[in-house]
Amino acid sequence: MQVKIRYFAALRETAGRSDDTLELPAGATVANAREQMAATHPALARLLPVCAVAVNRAYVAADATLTEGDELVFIPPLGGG
Amino acid sequence: MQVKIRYFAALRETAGRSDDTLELPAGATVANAREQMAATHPALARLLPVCAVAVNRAYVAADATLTEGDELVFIPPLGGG
Amino acid sequence: MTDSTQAAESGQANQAATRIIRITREPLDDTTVRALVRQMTQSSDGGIVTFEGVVRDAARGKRVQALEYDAYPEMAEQEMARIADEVALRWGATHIAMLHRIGRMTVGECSVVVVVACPHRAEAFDACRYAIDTLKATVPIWKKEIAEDGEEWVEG
Amino acid sequence: MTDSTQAAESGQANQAATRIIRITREPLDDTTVRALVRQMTQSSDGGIVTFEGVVRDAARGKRVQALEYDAYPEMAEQEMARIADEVALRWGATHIAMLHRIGRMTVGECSVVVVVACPHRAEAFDACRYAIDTLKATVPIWKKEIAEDGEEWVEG
Repeated sequence: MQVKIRYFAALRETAGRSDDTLELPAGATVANAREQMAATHPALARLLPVCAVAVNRAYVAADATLTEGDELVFIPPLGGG
Repeated sequence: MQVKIRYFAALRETAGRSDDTLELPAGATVANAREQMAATHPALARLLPVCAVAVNRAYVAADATLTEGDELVFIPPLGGG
Repeated sequence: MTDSTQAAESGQANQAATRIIRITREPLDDTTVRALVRQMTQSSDGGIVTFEGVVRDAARGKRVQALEYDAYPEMAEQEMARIADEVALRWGATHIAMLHRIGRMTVGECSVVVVVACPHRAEAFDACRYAIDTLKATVPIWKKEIAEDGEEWVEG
Repeated sequence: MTDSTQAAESGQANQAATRIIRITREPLDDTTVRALVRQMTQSSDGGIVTFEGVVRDAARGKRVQALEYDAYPEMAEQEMARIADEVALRWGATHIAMLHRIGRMTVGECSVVVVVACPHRAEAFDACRYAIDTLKATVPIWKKEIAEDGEEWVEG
């Protein structure tokens, strides 16, 4: 299945792009996606562990299961205000 | 001795004036002044008991002693804001 | 009227004390409030809290048409300055404006404005709230409610 | 962009909910802030609290030249709307504006503004403070500090 990735802030600058598509096996979790991204983009490996995660614009835990077409966003430490 | 009275808010409207001069014996206190004013202006008698008192722009207690030329103001319940 | 923009002698260029304390008959309109915010905000300030008190249409179950405020102006400004001193001491909040309008105001008009600018927001919130709470408790200002069925000097 | 001015169906004419939630690239300038205050304030409101977050010249011991804010805009507006819902539930504060600017801002420019108008000031203070505190903790917005010696995405 495919999920859509969007990058923001430090992740966007490090990845050098704003979005991406991730090919994952059916039933993959957020944690699986994180591992695969770290392997594919070694530059992101340092940042991903401190990120929260949102799927379809809602915060989720690492064991959340992904579904075809989901929008997956890793959320670096916040700095709003 | 003479002290200067200034009236504000409900006291001003009830007294029908903004200021006054009070003739008091030497050594008179704020409480003495209050009694004399209530006797002289019966319309004020109802208002004076709920008032705080300022002498020369500082809050004082009822037993504070007055001095020639003091500015005495009875302060009705506050409504600022 | 007690306005001052004093350079504090701490050597911190951006920490100059800025204080405006005023009882006024002029409207506290948009232009006035924005000018106060501008005047209070120095380059070291990251959080600005503004409180505006506005005449509202209901109080104590009455329909209010207007309020009329009176003050003992010299003492009121002196008490407001005392509050500003306390706020500076407790929260280091030295950029503060406190203005209270007197006279007659209709619904929607601003009667009081407090602006506090601080490096961080927590101090700005605490200082602004303390300033307006204490103003209401200690500053000699009075309010007459003008409703359809009469007028009355009211507390609070 | 989530703007709504809905008449609440409570029968209380002046209690209509007024909410503006926005991630924007436009400056949060004086005109914008005053317009928000005007839009939030209905005739039942007696206390308006405005928080403005401003780029300041120092952070973590650095001289800051500018900040650059990024956001996940759709989720940020959704989270801000959630905060507005909480504030309405806890304090009955239904007249609330929360705007966060993104892009590059220099010292003195406003990055975030929260306006809350309530019948009484206590609720307006509590609701405004909760809104900005929670925004900082939960809304996906990020900040890059641009100082003389480099740039860095920073927390908080």
